[in-house]
Amino acid sequence: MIELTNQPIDCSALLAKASRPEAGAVVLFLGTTRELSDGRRTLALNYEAYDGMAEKKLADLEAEARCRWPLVECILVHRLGRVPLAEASVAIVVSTPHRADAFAAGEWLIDTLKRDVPIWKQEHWADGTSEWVHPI
Amino acid sequence: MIELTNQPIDCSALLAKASRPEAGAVVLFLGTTRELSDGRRTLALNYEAYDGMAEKKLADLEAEARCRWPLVECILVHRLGRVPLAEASVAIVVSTPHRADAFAAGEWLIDTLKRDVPIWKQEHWADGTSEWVHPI
Amino acid sequence: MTVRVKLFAAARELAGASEVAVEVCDGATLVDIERALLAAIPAVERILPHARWAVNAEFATSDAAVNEQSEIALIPPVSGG
Amino acid sequence: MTVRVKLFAAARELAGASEVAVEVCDGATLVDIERALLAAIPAVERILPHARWAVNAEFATSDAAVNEQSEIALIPPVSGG
Repeated sequence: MIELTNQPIDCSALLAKASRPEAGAVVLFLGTTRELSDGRRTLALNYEAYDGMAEKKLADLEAEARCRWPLVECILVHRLGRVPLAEASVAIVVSTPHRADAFAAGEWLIDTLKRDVPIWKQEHWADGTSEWVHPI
Repeated sequence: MIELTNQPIDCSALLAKASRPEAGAVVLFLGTTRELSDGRRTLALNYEAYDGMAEKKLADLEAEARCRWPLVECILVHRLGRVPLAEASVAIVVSTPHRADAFAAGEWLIDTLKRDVPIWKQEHWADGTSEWVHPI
Repeated sequence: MTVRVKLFAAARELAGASEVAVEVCDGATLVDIERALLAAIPAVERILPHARWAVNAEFATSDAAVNEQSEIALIPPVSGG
Repeated sequence: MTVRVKLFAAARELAGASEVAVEVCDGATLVDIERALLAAIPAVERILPHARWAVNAEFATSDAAVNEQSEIALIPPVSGG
């Protein structure tokens, strides 16, 4: 399941969906807004997506992860718009029969999402400036 | 934070505790009761601990993980008593500034917990029999 | 022919628009689109060296041909997650 | 001296008790405890080859000495998580 949303991410609902009798392990990853980056203080982040392509790439990621690992459930949710400090901008939940696969799939999914899904973050700094983040 | 409990594990509360402004990544692992093991059907699991030593070993695990990785929060909760199908018997939550540490610490913690913490599981099989699990 | 290029994040802000139309010859590739975009909006120059292109919601290489129906997007380095 | 040995899981069920008292000489080590336990409760034989011992809530090797105040536990292979 993949989703782009402007609402806070409801982790309980995602975990309930992933906790199935045929799974023995659930791994959830949350990317949260960190207050300090290289010593600068952030007030909030703002996320923008190329919606149609981001949804397609997320669906591709789910499909590829399901080929690589025996996933019972695979959930990718990215929040868009303003995300306050300490709230989650992204949630990845995978459940598998055995735990090593859940850790491997979860880490591969977030690494690949960060490389290939057209979503951008804008830092709103405490000094009143803001900046799109385009890592090179 | 470490805890042994006879109650269902409240993941939302654990995630809220771990989502702190100085963390950028949260990884939660849940070990859940799987219905089928080697083709046999389980109705529920029952967990027993050597309480005093289990609490000490869990605290040791937290301390060692905090030495190895820069953990903002580190939470180890194990449920005892009867655990129904698809519910969590163990929850591990770690938050870190950067995600690779959260995955590495989470996986090390569950691997080491399963090796060194004196807790035992009893399978209640669908055929009416039950069995303590002592993997060798 | 006229093609539309979607812009995002810093590229969108530099251009002051989330989509721009550029004129290119029939049979144009992304190389031609990039040249036309740069001529129309010189400020995107600082984004281009590290950006990727997408055609119809898939990453595409610079020799990819496009037509008037193509959905073309400039993808600056992404930072989701 | 008399020492008490905590038993868990299958070992507890085989013994029908969560704690047993065994008599050993002063200065006894876990090797002596194990021998006394086996004599008192022969059924634990099938657990012993893979079990570990703990003294005062720490894993201990078989040459560890114990006394009447020691908290001694037989730790069958664990299966938490």
